Amino acid sequence: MTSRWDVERFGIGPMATPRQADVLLVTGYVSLKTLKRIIRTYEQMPEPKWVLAFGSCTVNGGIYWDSYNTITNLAEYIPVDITVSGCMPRPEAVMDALQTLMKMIQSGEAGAYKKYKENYEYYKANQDRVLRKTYPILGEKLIQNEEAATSIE
Amino acid sequence: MIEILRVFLFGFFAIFIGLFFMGIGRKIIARIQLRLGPPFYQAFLDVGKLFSRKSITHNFVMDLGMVMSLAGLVATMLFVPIAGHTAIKTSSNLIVIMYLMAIGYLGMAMAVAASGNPNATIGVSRALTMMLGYEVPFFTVMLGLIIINGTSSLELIANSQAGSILNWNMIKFPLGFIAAEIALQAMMGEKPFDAMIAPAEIASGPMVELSGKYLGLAFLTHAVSIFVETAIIVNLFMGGASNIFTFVLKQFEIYLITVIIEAVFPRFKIEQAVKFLWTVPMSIALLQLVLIVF
Amino acid sequence: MVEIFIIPLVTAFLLAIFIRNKKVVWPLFLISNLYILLKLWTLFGKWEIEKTIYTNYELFGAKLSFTLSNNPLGWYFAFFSAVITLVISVFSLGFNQKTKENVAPIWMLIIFSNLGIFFAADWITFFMMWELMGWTSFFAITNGRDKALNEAKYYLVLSLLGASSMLIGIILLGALTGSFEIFASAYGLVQVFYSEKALSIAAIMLLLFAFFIKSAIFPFYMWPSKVYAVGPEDYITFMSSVMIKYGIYPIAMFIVPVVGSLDLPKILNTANWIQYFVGYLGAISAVLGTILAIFQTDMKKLFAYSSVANMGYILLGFASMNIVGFEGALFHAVNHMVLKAAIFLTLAAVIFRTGESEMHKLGGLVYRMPITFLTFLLGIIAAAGIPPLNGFGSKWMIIQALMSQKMIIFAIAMIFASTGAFMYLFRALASIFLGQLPDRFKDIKEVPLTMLIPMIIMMIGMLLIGVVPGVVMKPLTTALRAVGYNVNIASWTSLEGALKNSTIDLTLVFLIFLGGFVISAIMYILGNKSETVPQEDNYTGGEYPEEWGVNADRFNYSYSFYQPFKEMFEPLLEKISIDEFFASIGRNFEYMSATVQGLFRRGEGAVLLFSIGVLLLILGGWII
Amino acid sequence: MKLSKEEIIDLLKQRGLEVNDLYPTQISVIVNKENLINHLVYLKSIGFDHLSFINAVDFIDEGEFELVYHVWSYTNKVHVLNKVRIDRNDPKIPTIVDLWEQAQFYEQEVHEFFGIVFEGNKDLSPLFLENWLDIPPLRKDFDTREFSIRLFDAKPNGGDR
Amino acid sequence: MDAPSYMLTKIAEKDDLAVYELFFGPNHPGMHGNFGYVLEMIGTEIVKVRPNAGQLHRGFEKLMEQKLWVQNIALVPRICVVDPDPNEVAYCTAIEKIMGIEIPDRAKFIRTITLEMSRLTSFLMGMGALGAALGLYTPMYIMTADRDLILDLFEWLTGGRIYHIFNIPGGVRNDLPEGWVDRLNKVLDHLEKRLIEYDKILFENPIVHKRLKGLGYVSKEDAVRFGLTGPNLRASGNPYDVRVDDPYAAYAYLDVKVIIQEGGDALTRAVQVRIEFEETIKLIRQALKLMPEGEVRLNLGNLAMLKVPKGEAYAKVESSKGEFGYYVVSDGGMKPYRVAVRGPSLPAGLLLAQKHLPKMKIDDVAAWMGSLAICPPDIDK
Repeated sequence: MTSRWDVERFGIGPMATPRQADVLLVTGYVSLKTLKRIIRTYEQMPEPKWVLAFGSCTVNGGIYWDSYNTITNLAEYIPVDITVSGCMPRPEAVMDALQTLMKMIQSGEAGAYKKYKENYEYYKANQDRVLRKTYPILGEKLIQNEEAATSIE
Repeated sequence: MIEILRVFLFGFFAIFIGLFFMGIGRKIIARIQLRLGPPFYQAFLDVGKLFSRKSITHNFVMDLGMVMSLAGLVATMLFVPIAGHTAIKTSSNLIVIMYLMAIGYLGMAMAVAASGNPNATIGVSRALTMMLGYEVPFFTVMLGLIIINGTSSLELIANSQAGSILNWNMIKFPLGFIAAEIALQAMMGEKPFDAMIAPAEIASGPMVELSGKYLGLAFLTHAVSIFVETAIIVNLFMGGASNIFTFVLKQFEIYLITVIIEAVFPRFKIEQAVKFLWTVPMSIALLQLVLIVF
Repeated sequence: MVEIFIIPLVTAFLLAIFIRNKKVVWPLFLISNLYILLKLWTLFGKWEIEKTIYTNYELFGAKLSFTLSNNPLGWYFAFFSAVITLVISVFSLGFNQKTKENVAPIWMLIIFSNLGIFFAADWITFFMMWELMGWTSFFAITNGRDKALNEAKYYLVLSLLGASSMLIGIILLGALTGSFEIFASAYGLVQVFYSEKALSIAAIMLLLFAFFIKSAIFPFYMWPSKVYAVGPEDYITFMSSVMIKYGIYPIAMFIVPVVGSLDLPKILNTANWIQYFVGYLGAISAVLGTILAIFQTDMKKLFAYSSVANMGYILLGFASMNIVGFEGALFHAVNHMVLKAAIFLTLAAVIFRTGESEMHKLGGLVYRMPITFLTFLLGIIAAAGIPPLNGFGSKWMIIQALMSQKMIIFAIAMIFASTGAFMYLFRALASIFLGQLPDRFKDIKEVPLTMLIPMIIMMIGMLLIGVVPGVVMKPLTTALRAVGYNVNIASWTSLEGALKNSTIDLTLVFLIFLGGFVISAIMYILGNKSETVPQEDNYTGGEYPEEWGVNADRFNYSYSFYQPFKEMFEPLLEKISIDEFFASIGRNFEYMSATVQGLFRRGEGAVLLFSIGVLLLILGGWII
Repeated sequence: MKLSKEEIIDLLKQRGLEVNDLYPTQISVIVNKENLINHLVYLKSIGFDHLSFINAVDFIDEGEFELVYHVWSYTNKVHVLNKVRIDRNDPKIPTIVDLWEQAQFYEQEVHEFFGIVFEGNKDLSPLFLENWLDIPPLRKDFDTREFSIRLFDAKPNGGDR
Repeated sequence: MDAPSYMLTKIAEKDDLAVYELFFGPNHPGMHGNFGYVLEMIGTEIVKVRPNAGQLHRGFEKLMEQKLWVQNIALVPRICVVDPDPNEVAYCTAIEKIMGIEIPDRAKFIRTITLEMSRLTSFLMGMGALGAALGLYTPMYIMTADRDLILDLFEWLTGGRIYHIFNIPGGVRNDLPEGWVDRLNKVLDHLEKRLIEYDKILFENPIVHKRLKGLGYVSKEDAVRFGLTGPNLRASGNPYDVRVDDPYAAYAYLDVKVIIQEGGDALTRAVQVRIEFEETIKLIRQALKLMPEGEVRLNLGNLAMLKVPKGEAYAKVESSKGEFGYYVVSDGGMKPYRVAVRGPSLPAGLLLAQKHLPKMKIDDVAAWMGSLAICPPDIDK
């Protein structure tokens, strides 16, 4: 996005709000708190819309794969059209991805947003599983400690 | 029948020129910022894309307001003489033009306020405050020209400057021109007077809820407003033009100044902007007015 | 001629008898009103009609008589105000359907005194009708709310002040000119002006004082906001649209011809000092009314100050002493009647349904009351003076006149005020009708038909006058010609300005706007289709508002709408402390009113008033 | 009045505290829970006016939490690690918000990640995590790898295994 | 009648409906990074603020306990993207302190140079972001263009543009490549020339002065009391700098000029960054001149098998935003027992936000954040 690479020469520019945007760039790791907000942002975007996941962390968790607060695969929660590898990806890679996405849109390949509508239940279930937990994940093993923790609260 | 055709011709011409200016303006800003910038036809692509997308509305007021905003500006445009021609024979009264332009802004304000987003409403409240800020000095400049020409017809004022460049009001009343130029900057909503948009503060303000064709209509409204406002200045101060090409060229000169100022200034806070407009351009304009009247 | 005065009184009496029977009240009310309107319509052009009751009394050498005459300007005001009053009264009957049934007789009385003021041909009748209206409104205001009494007293005291000043003015006038007839006294005043300069000016000033109080011009701009805030909504609609013009009419009738006929020295080759005096008061009213309206949170107060600003425009039109300005001012008087009635009817409708008049507690009503919204929208477009509606033409004429007279300060003040008008008008629109609909108002409905129809009529009226200004301008110019002004009869569609080549065709403007609308609509239709989302679905930076305890009530930006702007004016307002000054005046008035009220309670009021009147009479005679 | 590191060590030893001289500009002091506020007030009075931060260490084998209050003196140029050990099963300690306001957020953080209760702190709401139901994550007995595998279906080495 | 501005808080208590909420972030153009404030507002004035941190929380402190000592070096720079090197240096310094080793002098100088270069990139981003917050995008674009020049140098030196993973326990990974120093000198010359342009467009811009003057004033005492560090502290008139007070790397050999200004408002803080930017260039020049020849790292055997003796250490580094501190506890094993990170933005981002933002206008929030150089990732960790 910087002036040396200047994506605006392809007519790409940042927009202020999801309403005006076509492509959602998820730059890097996604923590649970962020995921929730990404979903709302994504749902507020008008169709057609595309998602560009940026960096390894969105593909498989990357360097944070074992963190308790970052998801490992963004595509489970919202449909991703194209991903860029690397942590951080080089600007050239991002530009290439954007152009590939443009080509995909022109050829009609990029239609992940339709998947979101079709498989809404699947995505919603995945989202709810991580965001609206009703029981502790490691609960059965550490039930005593868990009680202690809640009593502290 | 021919009149209806002329209305359409003028309307779409204004939209075309406005978008063309916008594209070139973006390119120029990018060059100032050491970037390559988008191609000059980018604005057309943007509008095309926006109109082809699905869009989101909150209620019928949003639709009505956005249509009204473009309608108001197109109607204004039809009143402004372009190189001595108007779409329909009217007296091209300056006050009518100023008020018609307000329909556009009111429509836009209504549409975005209907979306129910406080960011948008803050943007509108700022835009209206700004309007009070620039309208007063701009009108003061106009008042001087109206009084000296004894007419409020834009066409007659433009015609009165015919002949050599020395007849231009720009040369005759340089102070007024400077004041009008500053007010124009605010009228176009360019920096330093873009507090109503202010992405870093209120997430692009009025545009916050506009999507798809609504944003497209806002784009077009902006394009036409660029056309109308530069055309008013050209008519008032640069003697109009004998043919359409010189006219557009003169408009572009005005727009160029605006764009360059836009690139190198941050934005005022709204109260600072209004204070500035009521002190600097206003006193220049008043000085000019006093020089003209007495 | 006389029947239009007798019929309201008879109807009022009959209505008071049959007040419980709705089947009688409605037809009777409508029939007698329609008859009055019809009669008024037929009176157009018959300017010679006159009815006089002669008395043998003489006061300061002037014969006392009571005359009603069909004078052209009076007809102009009477006809339009009668139409508006009828519409408002129909609305009022619907508005009061459940609570009070006894409004119909009061409305008939109001109609009676309304016509009386405009058809009075001598000062004594005028004064009587004026007082009748003053007292009627006092009672009507107190009918409203419990706390209305205080504000009503404030109004009453100002009214009395104005009335006594007018009384002295009239007596002075009678003594100077030897006649109480309006035209005769005007003619007489011009004759004696140079010999009795001080007294003539005093008479003019005393009368102006009374008229300014009634029309809420600058030093007396406080009462509308106070009274409207507490008064019953239907009645304040009448006050703000019709009653506030009672000060305008005599200025047009009397002051303007007199000042116009005088040959006073001009300042800077533009205007004489009376023009400047009136103009400055008008300009200050316009600017101050605008600025204060911008800061109001109560919608009724907001539009009260808007009325003050509009009265300022009218005064500016008079001050220009230009025929275009004069026409513009009178045109604006009717325009303002129509648009203010429309606006206040919608406010009444909103209050009828929600019970709120604080704007920040409302919002999103467009979802529930679309027709009310539409009326309000047209009303504010008209009030802002934007072309296809009716407020534009008259404002345009006034500005033209000011520019042609080179009254630069007034022109700038006018532009300031009318641009500022966008600010407060839009604020009202956004805060009341747009934005988020609070949960409290989720299940309100549109108002009933009896209230909708008046609003729709008002909408049509605004659009009609806006597109075909001849509807008002034709009678007006005819009337002005009949009075003796040198004007051309206006055409149906276009208005003439004061400057070179400045005739505008409002129908054409409307058509051009329509053309723009078509182009714009084509673009809209060309676009892909859109999808309606609920109001809660809004950009919040990605947050879920409900998780932060934010509901629709807490997502509306409407309190302190123009805070940055206000902060600019805060030091100024503090420095000159104009608010404080007027608050202190207000307190003094309150004190006075308490005293007056005390007197009334003990039954001595009438005696006191009478004795004051006698004293003044004697003093007046003694001075002369 | 500038105090050297040795002088500070002496002063603290006089107050009966165990002081370790770690590095050229660092010393650590072992304080007990009851004494903590007094001690910090004293430190603040001799010029230790910058609270760098507060963190906790979970010594699970010893059944204790160690809280470390990092204090730096701009005048003395000495960094003091004030270490307090508290019982792991009853983790409570008085708050120091009255001394340093920013401690509010450090305490909130430590509470969230370790479950240590700061008595007297009015707001111990979660700062970083949302809807957290498990044991506080920075405790040693919380297995983040297991958690991630179970909740996010994470695969070690990107699933190449 | 709308109330005067000084009465707003009272109104907020009395009239609930006068208040509305505005979500400033996380998805907001004025917010740098994933962070948010929920603002309770009346009119355009803020009456209450609820910070919404934690959207960048990745559990670094937990993750580091799971990884080898040297693996963590790949992790730490990710705590703050714009200024990564201080993290590496602080972490390595802490390890070296516990191990009780002294790295070679040349390594110290190279570390210093990378630190200062990283500071330059961060300052460039910070100044650009401040300009962008005020709506002035031109310097932002010019500055990012200039930042790319430094990133190129980093890439040449370390192989990575953003994350360098260059400092390791015992020194740095490799020596400076041939010709690198000349190129660096050229870039520094270029930056010095550019400074004049920055001044003209940003720091001498009258509107910038108007916007920033008096905004977010922090007094000399408050700056210390609230735990501000770095340029923010010095802009309030406190002559404290970790590089001087507690020298690490090669700063003990260098003449670091501590710049202080008495002002404490946003404008002073912006100018502070500008002056320190110039000083940083001078400091790099100084370091280049004084840099000795020699080894660049100690031989610690196979670093993957590195065992750090039992102990603890706190190492702090003056980053561009203030004091970055790493508290490392080792139990003598292959992995750290506990690593705690002190990010410099927390006092400003959370505490000062609650102090300053009320009574501030919505207009100023982004500029205020820009002037304090709040970097959300190091709050969240």
